[in-house]
Amino acid sequence: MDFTIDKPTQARLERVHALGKNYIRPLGLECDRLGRPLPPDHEYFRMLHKMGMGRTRWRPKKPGEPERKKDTGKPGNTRSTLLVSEEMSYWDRGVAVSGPSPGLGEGPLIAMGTEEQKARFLGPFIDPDRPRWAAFAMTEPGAGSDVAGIRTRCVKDGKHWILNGNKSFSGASSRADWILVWATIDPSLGRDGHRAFIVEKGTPGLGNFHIEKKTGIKGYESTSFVLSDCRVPAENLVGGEDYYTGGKGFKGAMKTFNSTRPMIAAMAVGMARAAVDEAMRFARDNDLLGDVRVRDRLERMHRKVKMCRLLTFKAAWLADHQMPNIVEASMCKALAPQVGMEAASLGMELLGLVGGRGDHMIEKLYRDMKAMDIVEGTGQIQRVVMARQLVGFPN
Amino acid sequence: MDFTIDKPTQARLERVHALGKNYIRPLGLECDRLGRPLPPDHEYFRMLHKMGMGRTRWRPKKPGEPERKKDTGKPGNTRSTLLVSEEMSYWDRGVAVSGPSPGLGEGPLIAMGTEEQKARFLGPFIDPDRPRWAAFAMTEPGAGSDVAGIRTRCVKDGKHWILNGNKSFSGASSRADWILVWATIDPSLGRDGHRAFIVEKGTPGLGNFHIEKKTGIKGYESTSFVLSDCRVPAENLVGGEDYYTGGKGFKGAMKTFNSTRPMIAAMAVGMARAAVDEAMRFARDNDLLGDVRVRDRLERMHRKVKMCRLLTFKAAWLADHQMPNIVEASMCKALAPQVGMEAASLGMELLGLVGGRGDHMIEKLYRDMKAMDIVEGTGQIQRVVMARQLVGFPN
Amino acid sequence: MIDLDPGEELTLIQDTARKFATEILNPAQRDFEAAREVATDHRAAFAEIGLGALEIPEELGGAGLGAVARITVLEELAAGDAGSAIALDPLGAALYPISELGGESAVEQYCLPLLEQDGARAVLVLADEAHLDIGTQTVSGTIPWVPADRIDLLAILTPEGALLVSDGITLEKLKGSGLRCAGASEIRLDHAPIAAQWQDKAGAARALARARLSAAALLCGVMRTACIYSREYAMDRVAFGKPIAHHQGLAFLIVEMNAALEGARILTQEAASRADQGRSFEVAAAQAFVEAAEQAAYIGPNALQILGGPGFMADLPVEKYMRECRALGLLYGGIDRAREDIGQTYFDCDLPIQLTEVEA
Amino acid sequence: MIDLDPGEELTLIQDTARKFATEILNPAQRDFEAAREVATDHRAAFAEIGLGALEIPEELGGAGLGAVARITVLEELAAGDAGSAIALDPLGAALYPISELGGESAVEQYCLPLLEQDGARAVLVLADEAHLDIGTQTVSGTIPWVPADRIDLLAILTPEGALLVSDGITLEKLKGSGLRCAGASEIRLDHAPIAAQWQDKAGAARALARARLSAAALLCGVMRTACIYSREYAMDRVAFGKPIAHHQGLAFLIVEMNAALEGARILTQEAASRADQGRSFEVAAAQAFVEAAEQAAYIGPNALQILGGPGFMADLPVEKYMRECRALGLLYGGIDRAREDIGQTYFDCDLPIQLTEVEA
Repeated sequence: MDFTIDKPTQARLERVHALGKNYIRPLGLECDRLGRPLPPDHEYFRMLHKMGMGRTRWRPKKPGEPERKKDTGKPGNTRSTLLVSEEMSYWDRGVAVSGPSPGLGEGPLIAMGTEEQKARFLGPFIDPDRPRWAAFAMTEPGAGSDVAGIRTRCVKDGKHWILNGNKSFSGASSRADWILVWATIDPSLGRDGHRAFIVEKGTPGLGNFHIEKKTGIKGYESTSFVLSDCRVPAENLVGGEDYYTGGKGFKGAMKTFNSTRPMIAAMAVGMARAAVDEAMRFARDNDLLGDVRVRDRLERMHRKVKMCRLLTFKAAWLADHQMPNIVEASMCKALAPQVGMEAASLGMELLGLVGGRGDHMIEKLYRDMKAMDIVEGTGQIQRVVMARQLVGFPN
Repeated sequence: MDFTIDKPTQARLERVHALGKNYIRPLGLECDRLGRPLPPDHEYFRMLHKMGMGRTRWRPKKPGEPERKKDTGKPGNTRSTLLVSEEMSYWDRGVAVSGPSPGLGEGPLIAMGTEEQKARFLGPFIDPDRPRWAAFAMTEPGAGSDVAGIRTRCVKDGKHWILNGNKSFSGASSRADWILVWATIDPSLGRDGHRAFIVEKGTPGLGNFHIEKKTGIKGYESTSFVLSDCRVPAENLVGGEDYYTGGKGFKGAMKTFNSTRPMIAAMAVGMARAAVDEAMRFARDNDLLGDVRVRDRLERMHRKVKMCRLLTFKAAWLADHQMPNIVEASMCKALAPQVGMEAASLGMELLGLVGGRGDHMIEKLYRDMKAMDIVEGTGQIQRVVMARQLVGFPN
Repeated sequence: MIDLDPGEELTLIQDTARKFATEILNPAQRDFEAAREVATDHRAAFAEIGLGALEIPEELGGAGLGAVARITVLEELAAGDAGSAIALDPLGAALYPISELGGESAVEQYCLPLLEQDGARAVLVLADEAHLDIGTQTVSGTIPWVPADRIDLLAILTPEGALLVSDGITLEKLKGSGLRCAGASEIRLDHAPIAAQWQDKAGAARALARARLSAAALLCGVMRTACIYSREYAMDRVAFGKPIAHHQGLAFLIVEMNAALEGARILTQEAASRADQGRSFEVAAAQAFVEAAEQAAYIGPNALQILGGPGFMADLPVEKYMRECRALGLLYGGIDRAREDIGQTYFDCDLPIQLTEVEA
Repeated sequence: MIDLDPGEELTLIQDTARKFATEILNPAQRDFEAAREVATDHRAAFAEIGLGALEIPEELGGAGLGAVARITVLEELAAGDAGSAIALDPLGAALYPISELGGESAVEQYCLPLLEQDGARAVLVLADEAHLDIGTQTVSGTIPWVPADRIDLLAILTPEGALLVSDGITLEKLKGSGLRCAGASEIRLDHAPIAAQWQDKAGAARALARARLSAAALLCGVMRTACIYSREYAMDRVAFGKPIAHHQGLAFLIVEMNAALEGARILTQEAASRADQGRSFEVAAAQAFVEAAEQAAYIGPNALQILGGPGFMADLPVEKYMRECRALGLLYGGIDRAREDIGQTYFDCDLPIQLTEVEA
């Protein structure tokens, strides 16, 4: 009932700390220097695989077993997950999220998919034979957070659906076994027109993968791709046709977003903590702590980052106790990236000319951090979500 | 063509400086202590009257003279006026605007009124026999900056109009010879329904004057009053009935607002300058300048106030050169009160416990300043105005 | 660490405080402000519900509760009226140097008598925010402002310890920028005899931290009530065809104000939890105070701004909230002293820096 | 004082600079950034339009213009590409210690030769932002970063004067956080001989003020282009049924960014005007620099934020603007040194403090 963490989580955090220090941070700096993510066959991913990472949380239903609650949160679970994410991102957020995993498609597939679909697509992630990735593709060039506005079309053609459109900012999709792709039967229908498909690697018409050049988070593959008359079997429509009466499809997507907001906040907190620590280290190493302006910068960074961390814990605590946390989830997602950006910016000031070199961790964080205020709903979207709750702001 | 000021303005500023130091500041502090404006028969007003203040800028048209341009701006004129306002408000903004004057009603009356109306109502202000005031009443309880939403009704009844409604935040109206009152023939018509009337002192049905208790600017009378079946002669409809075809009436009001924005900004700059000076004086008198935090607070106040002053000059310079200044006028009006509020707040921090006493000029400025972000269009309204220009924000 | 579930006992206390604040204090705040005190019958009602002596040990007849209970009650009372929250508390932050440096016997000696007297007030000031000449036997000097019209006991905190004064205190009444219900005076000491004195740097730091926590909690209360009042106003008031809260610019401002409050609150809660768990809480309390004081300087004026003209009028309470948001942040050395105390710990803190102690 | 009408001559210069920046520099900024230089033919084109040697006296073959002309041109060029604005200027801020402390003869001796060499670069650094050991004959030490890949002349400003070094300079190439078109290197000096040295505190302060003005002007250019780019994007891009710029929350952000830019610009213009009129301009220039650096740290990240995902991509220029908004503010001692210089004048300034000299 309080924020004290249990021993298993503590032990996990210590393992992540060691992993972060020895692998994640150095690899993150390397990716930043080379301007590209680690290749899928990198030994780091093989190591993670050997460590048992990248598995799905889905388990097949045993015969006769009753329908399980779709909610996977047990008390303590969310915050423990957040702490691990925070610690991973402390070392490098790009590399932290680059590991083999069923990715962001796992949530909607568990929430919406048929048992058969889960078995086919998540089954291989129960005890994967090798580092495996799956991916999620919602965003389109020029669509961003307005997920209702996607324009990728899907048209039924006998036992197939034909998909046409462009997707962007899709993580790991060039290396994914399958991509959960959102499309619409008719853009004018808005959310009601949305359909989710599993598009498998090698499907004809799926191509033009382009790993995007970003200003930061270079350790993570963001990819754009094209669906060009891409024929997807009807059985790959997630949940089956019946699922989509009444706009449930879109809600599935939104549910994913809601649960990931505190996660993004936790990552931003981890990155911001890194900025505080590196700034503190720099100030000490260069005997700057005698300067009031330097101390006050550190004080502000320290205080604000701690505040965001506590707000993120609170959102998680509420979720873990099945209490409403819409405002709190959006609040930490809105604040942590902004505070993180300020921390990196103040850190740059503290570095002075060293900040201009382009080889300091804080300079990298200054570039990395901005992503956190954009992904999973921009800061503006979070404010709209809070405004709906606080003042009944109209949809 | 530059910001250099001419010798007559410089001389005027010096006179205002002396007036401010000897009268405006001490009277302002007295009003604040007593919680009420100076009474209309106060010797200060008689002195101003003797000095020739409180006169109208209107002059009767000579026979055969062609129609004059309604624009009264000559190059250099606006900025000179602003500088005087700034200097007056430096000493006390409430007392500064409390002097006898045709007030805010003068502008719309000159812009919209018939020659006969101007002669009747502004004539007495050409060379007034005693301190005289006139007033302006647009705002209503619960209406604020949404001037299109006024609800005071006017109904034609033979040779009269019957006015019913409540007005608030109307300056000097309890002591005014007449009040320029805005009413509507039909609230559903919005701006097109608006009519302006000259309501003379003593008109039956004009009453319930209540001098409002404010948190600051106590040297200035803000008054609410009631119009209860108030019969106003038809000839007091400003501009006559023909004037109001095509929504001109509202434009008259808006024109007043547009030209007064830099004026309010200049007043806020004057007040903010006072906060900087008093903070600097306090820091010196108490040997606080050795403290970096104190110096940096002063530095920020100093820099931001100077910036607002320059932006206000720029808006005036553009007006004086007949160049568009909508964005600039709203920008200085939006920024100066906010910067002034921050300056007063930082000043309070600098005072420490002395700020809690309730008897320091900076504490008074902290309360006075907030008004400036509200009057003549709130900071939010100014941002909407700028957004219309900058991004075509819809009306 | 911080426990977001207050538990049954504290929930009951919180409800009691909230009810009293909402039903008694808030409606009467303007009267109290004008009278410079809480009306006698309301003082009696407060005494009856038993929210005084919250942190006095049970052995001494108090509730024996800790910092979390204290900030919870202070926030609730201040949400009703911050001046009342101060006025109703005879000991105020003066308890802390006595309890931290003098221990239980000093609490018994100096605090208990004040709890018996209706309207008695003890006040805490920092030596370095005033001009004090502290001798071995007496202390002289002036303290520019305290929110009190009566002082039975003055606790003076120095960086090295604390001292108590109860005689030789002259008060000069002031108007006060806020918190007038608790009074507003300048303190003058002319060779006032020192009644007790302790040297204990660590104890003084803890006492200051507890004082900062109490100020942070009061600030949270005022911020909360300013946020709620202005938000509800914005949802009611229609301009340009819809509630002003539905213009996105203002909606975002309201959202930011709400987040600012929540941030300050959770830092205050965490610091109090640390104190109750026997962990170091000096830095945490200073952080909570700085955040609360800064956010209050943001929330106060913006709450008034949301109301526009009506907010500027003394008929509505928002201008009072604005003044009190500012005044409370000036207490106990203000944010500069707090930032300085935090910054001084950076010379030898561990890295990675511990933001919160989450360890079991 | 400040003249908002630039006059005919300067308008012509401004138009020329704007045309060059818009047509040549801006479209090629990514190529320049990758190549770490402005392409040779563009350098030649720039030389032809005669915007170099703006502040070199006419007797020495320059344009003989002042600070206003300089900031006007720098802002225009930086609105195209800030790195190019630096790269195309062989003298940069190194001119100022030479002109202010050494006078015309020093300009002739040290600056004119550089104007003759294609690609030559002089660089200014502050002694106290580096680790330098300045002896009587030589100087040693390291300067962590300068936006240059070649240094023909290094000017080092101390609080007391300035010195020049042209030999014994080793450069270690860096990636650079921004301004890469101008290069990015660490400077190492190993007993580098001092070519010239001046002691003149007032001159050093003026030189630093001019350097700050040039950085402020570059910042204004980058801020302007970031504001315009993101604003136009927001007017084009539709989400939730309308251009994102028509959601009031974002519209207000765009308005604030625009106001932030205008504030920094007018402070820069005023400081430059003061310099040209022979008035004291050291405080004004420091203010302009602090304001520009702070507002750039606000505008850069927010410009990217307005674009969202696409803004994070290297295909569009906004992420570059964000980096350069930050990097430029680190030059010449950054904001701390500027604030310190301003604050030191408060000990004996007049009251009422003169914000702007409006007197005839």
